[in-house]
Amino acid sequence: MGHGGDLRFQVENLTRVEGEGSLHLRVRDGVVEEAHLAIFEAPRYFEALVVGRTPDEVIDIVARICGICPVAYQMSAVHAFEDLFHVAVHPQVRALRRLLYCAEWIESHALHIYLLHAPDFLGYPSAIELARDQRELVNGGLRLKKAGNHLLSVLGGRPIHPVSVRVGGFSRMPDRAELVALRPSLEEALALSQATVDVVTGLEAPAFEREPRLVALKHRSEYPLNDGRIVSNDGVNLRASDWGKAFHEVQVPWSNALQARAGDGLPYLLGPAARVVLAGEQLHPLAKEALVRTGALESIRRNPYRSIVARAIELVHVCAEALDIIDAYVKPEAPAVAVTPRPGIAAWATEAPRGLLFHRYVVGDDGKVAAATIVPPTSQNQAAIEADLATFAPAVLDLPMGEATHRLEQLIRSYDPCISCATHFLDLSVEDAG
Amino acid sequence: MDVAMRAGAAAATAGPNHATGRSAATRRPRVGVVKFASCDGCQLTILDVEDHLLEIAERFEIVEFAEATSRRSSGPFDVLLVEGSISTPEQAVEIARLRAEAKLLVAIGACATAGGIQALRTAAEHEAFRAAVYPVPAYVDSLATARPISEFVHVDAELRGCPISPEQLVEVLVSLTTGRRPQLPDQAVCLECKRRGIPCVVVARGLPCLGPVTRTGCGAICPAFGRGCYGCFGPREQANTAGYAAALVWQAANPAGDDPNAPMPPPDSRRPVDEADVGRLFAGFNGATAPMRSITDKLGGRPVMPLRATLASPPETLLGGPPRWGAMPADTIKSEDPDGPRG
Amino acid sequence: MSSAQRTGPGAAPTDDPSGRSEPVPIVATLPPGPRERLLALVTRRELDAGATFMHEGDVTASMSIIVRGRIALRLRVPERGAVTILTLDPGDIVGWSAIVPPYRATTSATTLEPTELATIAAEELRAILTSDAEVAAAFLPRVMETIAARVEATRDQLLDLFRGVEVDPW
Amino acid sequence: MVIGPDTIATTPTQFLPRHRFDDLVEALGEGGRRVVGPTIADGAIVFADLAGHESLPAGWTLQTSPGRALLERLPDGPRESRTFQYPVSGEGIRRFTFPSRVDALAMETAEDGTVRVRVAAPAEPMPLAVVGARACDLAALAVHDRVLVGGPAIDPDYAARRRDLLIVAVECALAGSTCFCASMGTGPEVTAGADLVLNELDDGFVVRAPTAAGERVLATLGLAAAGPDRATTAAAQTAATRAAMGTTAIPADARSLLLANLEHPRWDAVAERCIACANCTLVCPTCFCTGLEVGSGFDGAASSATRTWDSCFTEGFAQIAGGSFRPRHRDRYRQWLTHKFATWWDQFGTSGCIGCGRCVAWCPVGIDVRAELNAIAETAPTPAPIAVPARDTVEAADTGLAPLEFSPATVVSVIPETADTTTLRLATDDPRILAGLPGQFVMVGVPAFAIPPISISRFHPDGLELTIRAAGAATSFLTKLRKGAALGLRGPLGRGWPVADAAGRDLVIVAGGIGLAPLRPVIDAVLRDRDRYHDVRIYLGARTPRDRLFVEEIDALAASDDVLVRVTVDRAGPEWLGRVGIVTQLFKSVRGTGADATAFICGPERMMAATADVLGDLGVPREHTWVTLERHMECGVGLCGHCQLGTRFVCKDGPVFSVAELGEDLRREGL
Repeated sequence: MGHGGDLRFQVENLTRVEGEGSLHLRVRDGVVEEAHLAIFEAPRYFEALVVGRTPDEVIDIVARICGICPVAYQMSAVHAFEDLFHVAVHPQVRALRRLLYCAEWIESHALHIYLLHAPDFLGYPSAIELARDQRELVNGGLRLKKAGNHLLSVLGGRPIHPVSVRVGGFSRMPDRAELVALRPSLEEALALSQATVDVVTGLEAPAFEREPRLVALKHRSEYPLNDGRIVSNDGVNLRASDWGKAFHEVQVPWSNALQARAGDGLPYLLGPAARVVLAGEQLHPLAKEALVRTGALESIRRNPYRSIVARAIELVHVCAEALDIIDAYVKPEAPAVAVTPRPGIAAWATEAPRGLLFHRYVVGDDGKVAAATIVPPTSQNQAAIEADLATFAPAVLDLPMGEATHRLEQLIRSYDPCISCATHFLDLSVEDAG
Repeated sequence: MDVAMRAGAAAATAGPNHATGRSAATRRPRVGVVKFASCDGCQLTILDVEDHLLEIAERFEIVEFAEATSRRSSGPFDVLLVEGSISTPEQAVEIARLRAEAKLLVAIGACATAGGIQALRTAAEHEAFRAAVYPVPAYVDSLATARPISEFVHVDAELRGCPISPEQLVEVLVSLTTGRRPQLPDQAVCLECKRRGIPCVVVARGLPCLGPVTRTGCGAICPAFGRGCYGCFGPREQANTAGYAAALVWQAANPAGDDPNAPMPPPDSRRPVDEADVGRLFAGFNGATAPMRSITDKLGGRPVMPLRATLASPPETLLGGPPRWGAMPADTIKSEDPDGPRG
Repeated sequence: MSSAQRTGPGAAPTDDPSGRSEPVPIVATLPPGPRERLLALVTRRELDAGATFMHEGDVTASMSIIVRGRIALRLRVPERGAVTILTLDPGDIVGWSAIVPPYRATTSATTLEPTELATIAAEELRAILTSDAEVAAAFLPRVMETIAARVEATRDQLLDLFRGVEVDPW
Repeated sequence: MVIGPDTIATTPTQFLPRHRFDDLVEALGEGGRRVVGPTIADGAIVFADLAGHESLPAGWTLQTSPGRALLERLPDGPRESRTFQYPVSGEGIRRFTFPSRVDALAMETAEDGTVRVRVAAPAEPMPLAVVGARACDLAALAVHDRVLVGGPAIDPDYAARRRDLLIVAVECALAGSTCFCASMGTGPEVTAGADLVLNELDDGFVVRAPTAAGERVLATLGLAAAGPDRATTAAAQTAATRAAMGTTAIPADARSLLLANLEHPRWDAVAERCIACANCTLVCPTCFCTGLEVGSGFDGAASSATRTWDSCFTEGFAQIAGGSFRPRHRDRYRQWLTHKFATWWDQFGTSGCIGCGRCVAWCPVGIDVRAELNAIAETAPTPAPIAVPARDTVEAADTGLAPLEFSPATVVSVIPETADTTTLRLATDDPRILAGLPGQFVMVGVPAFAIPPISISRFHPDGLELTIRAAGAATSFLTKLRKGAALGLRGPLGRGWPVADAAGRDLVIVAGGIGLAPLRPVIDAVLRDRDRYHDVRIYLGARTPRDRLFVEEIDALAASDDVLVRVTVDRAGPEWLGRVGIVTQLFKSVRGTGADATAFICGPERMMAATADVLGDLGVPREHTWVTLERHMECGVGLCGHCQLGTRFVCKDGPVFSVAELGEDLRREGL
């Protein structure tokens, strides 16, 4: 594959990503002139679909934006509304929401590591082929995933689109016994996740380093899930409701998804790597210990392929924290507190498995949503992915086409892009709809 | 009946062997999984049946499943599981091509079987939606409405649900290998609710619940979690939505029922107070189906188009070269412009 | 045993083996006056099996009452050739179109067995039915009966009651 | 089989102080007996394991009205701390004797290739004590005893759970607006079925022990006599409850009223409100209808069937391959109401409604059976009383129990009949099956499939034949079976053709399509003993010449001198020299069929009805005109409830019925 002239490089259908996207590069004389991550997931217009709905209805609806991280959408929404309505939820409600988020992270991270990403490193087209040779490895991953799904079912009725979250708390909270019964599977999950860290640390990552701008939530005492301030490694420090003060969305002609850029129009990176780097001190002791054991902190920051290590470390964290929350759980008198809706702007950001997820709703005098803005992690990471492609592509262009394609897909997958989330988002200004 | 498979369609897997008549698959059935406009939750359900996943992978040859494997194939398929609604002209063409490749086509999930929540927008509103969503609508191509697969091609079976039930998914796969009919009950959620011994949330709490007009399959999780069913599995057989909506509207006005000295049910923000509240109940993930639609047509409840959803200053659209990493000048962040860069 | 009757597909269905010179069904049961005046118009015909004596679309030359034998009413259907829609037995009327405008046969009629018909020419029949009120009053209701019975039978055939329900392969 | 407490002379009442209630619970729990009672959960009063007095709904009552059952604190006053101060609980005690899900069958293909179908014997039932049952609950239990263990078939699961059940009843101290037990003669007084009876007073309970078992428990408590005052207060309390309800909630002789008004316009009116959610049938303590859920692995070698609560309000309940017999809500509501208040009497010699009012309170749209009955009564003339036909309630004892077990059978040969129909020649050594009668059927079990009822199409000394048309998953699987295949048979079931009825008479046999299969044993029987019958005429209809069954046999028969055979098809090409037209057309060319004839008809219901009409016109008496019906069946022995038609269970009272017996029912719920 020579350098001379005009080279067009196309990956028609990205596989092992959630949703439908394609990659297009134009390279001239070894220089990437175009790097387009095209997302052709069909528009679903969610931001219009929530208009006229009550906050509780919105929680059910936005979950449908993504079947992989529905809890993240429910969490950003419920926190946004409770922030506007000045709702003080019961401490156990807050804890149980973290537990619900932990469950989703376990499920999502295990899915990505074992079924989507690991096959790349080990040279298999899918986990199914991988399972033929390393059944135990894949089985472990599936048991991890199942532990997360099981926890989701106990807390929300089902793993995908759980039904229990409502403004003010939950529609039902489990008896302590129901949660305690989950300990064994979570203890196994913890052990499996610790083993996972060692496995993925050993995976050979292509040499590729850059200095990304990292953005994540940060909380003084907790590893970022539903709460914290938006911070970056170059000085951003905002309330979780103020995403719009530093970032904004743009549209690119080659994609159905709006992209997000920082105020200066430059890309930034979200997700496990950003969180581990920015909020490492808040990791659970067991996760910290694992991180130290890997000695991979620096490479996690600089090499996108190492995000799989960050993901594994977060697995350790959420398994460990889930157990802690269960041990401290006492079922409250009432699962939810009464809520008085008030008009205004409800905004909040939480940490989806793949990065910061920002919701912003205009609530009218009738207590119903008048306008909405939802900025999922993948549309924020899109620019970062393209930037990485532009930087990294020249290094693989000498490889055979198939191999080069594989390397670039692997790079994209390392962001765990959730394309179905990234599509169809509506942009509204306060003044227009307020 | 939802499951109305063409005769012999499952023969590839259900061919009887010499004595028992038991399925003796000469080769593993080729399975494909594809998606259109959807959240991926239903195909994720396939990966969520952890206990069966590897056995499924052994008994079936999964030849197309972009979310799970890099190996791609265009068929032919013995069974093609289709997620998502048809929402773009390209998709309308693609589903016709796939149908020709598939012996059995099974639509999975509310988007594929009923259009999903995105089907609530009507053709009339489409341009407004698109203009509202995208600064430059021209870049985005989408059909006037999102429609179920069955409106474009013949569908052999449907798995309802938002998302589908893992048990029902396995039931369908088992029925393919055994040749039996999958048990996909079309009756009301109430039956499962009562079997589980869950007190009716309508009667005991005065909460709105679509259970009586919604098909079972979820396990009655919503009543079990102290809230009303919101219709994930779509209308049950012969759903009398008109009669039920009328009752809910009456109850909205008479939460305690018709007994003058009956107590009020405990206050709950989820209890409808007017017709519009009742209407929105029917405007869910299966809201585009006739029984649900007939109610929202009367009571309203489908999404209200945000008429002023135009952008004061639309975000610039970027063309040309790829973004590059670079440091963010401190001042751009610290700007406390109250409304943010969008102005 | 009293009635050792033999019949079945292909076999000759004579309820009364003594067949010959049987009274003409229907007509024989009319009141004496009309009966005699109609019988005066009747000519008896013997047909071998396989004789097609009425053709779909042709002007109907006569109306017949089957005395003995069996007749198939057939239609030509594009791509399917001749289809037998009904078979008639003794006592049935063939050619009711002889008295119903436009007096054209709606089906073809073919004998399946050696058959005896009692036939009345179309013009003569129409003439007597218009001129002889007594005959018309006595005879037409009997014709209506058979036509009505035939319509009903056709409906039941339309329902295709014995069709196997769509087998679903689950 | 007889179940239930042995009622003995009542001992004088004693008094259980409130603070000693837990002693009673402890006494009941002796020997590891599980004790359940009412408690508050999910905003309702439900039965759960009873820890003691503290788990009772003390201080709470339940306000019931059509469509509402709302918890409410008891008003301040002497009764404020009572524990049973509410009308019926949301759910009776049915769940404990008749769970919503139980293992019913286990099917597997054994090593030797035979199919084993095991009727799941319930795990040794834990002794159970129920505290807080009301008079209506006990009446309901008595109804279930009749239905589920009164024969001819015995539900083994119910029998086992029922066997060691201790019941502590409570006489209601108040009535809800939905209660009407006094009108049904089932309460509020507890007259039978309880081992202990409590009357709650402000400071404790007046207790009496109608049974020896109850007395034994009571003896361990060493209580003092209640004394006349408390006894009087208790009696007055119950009397007040009765007075509050009145005894005229529903029309007198509701049964006659309903049977006389099956086409009343009120059915259409209620159908507009009824959402067919099935809640009424699922809270009803006497409802007993069940379905089977079959589960198996990917290879289908073994499967299990779970028996679940089912409801006549679902479309699938009355579904056969051809469609549902009750497609409309109207049909379903009419079935439910007429069954409870009318046809139940014909079937079981008792009312199906015991007046607990749960179906009223727990109807999400608040339909009130009392209002519906009264609405019909107000707009219809007072019906002439229709007597309940005498019915031998111990027929089980005489006829022997209906077979529940499946016996193994093997396919010894397969005879393809038509494109979609196959005859299986089966070998079995089950003497009961071999002794089966023409018109009887068997339930056919193979692992992983539903269990269809199949008519026996021929008997052999060492087996039988089944002629099966592929109309669904199970039947099409059966038609694919090969020589050597194994299956399980439950049978022979049902009432067959009354062949004796035709002795000395003319016999007319009319069959359409697959309908010839159940009639073939009749033809066999007749030919074996030809002289017992006068003229025998067989009229057969088929869709096309290719769809005729048993062609050689029938042609041979036609060629013989023994019987008259006429065949007609609905459509044919020119090559067909036989008849074309409908079956009924065949009669008129054959004289002699009339008052002396007995007719056996089998085919699609519309065809049978039309044929019955024509035969009627020819003078064949209705009581000598017999048809056989196809209905949805899950059990075949009268337990699952699916195959009901009016007062009958098609599985055990039929499938063969005379047109006289069926009357209008045939058309009312025909396909």
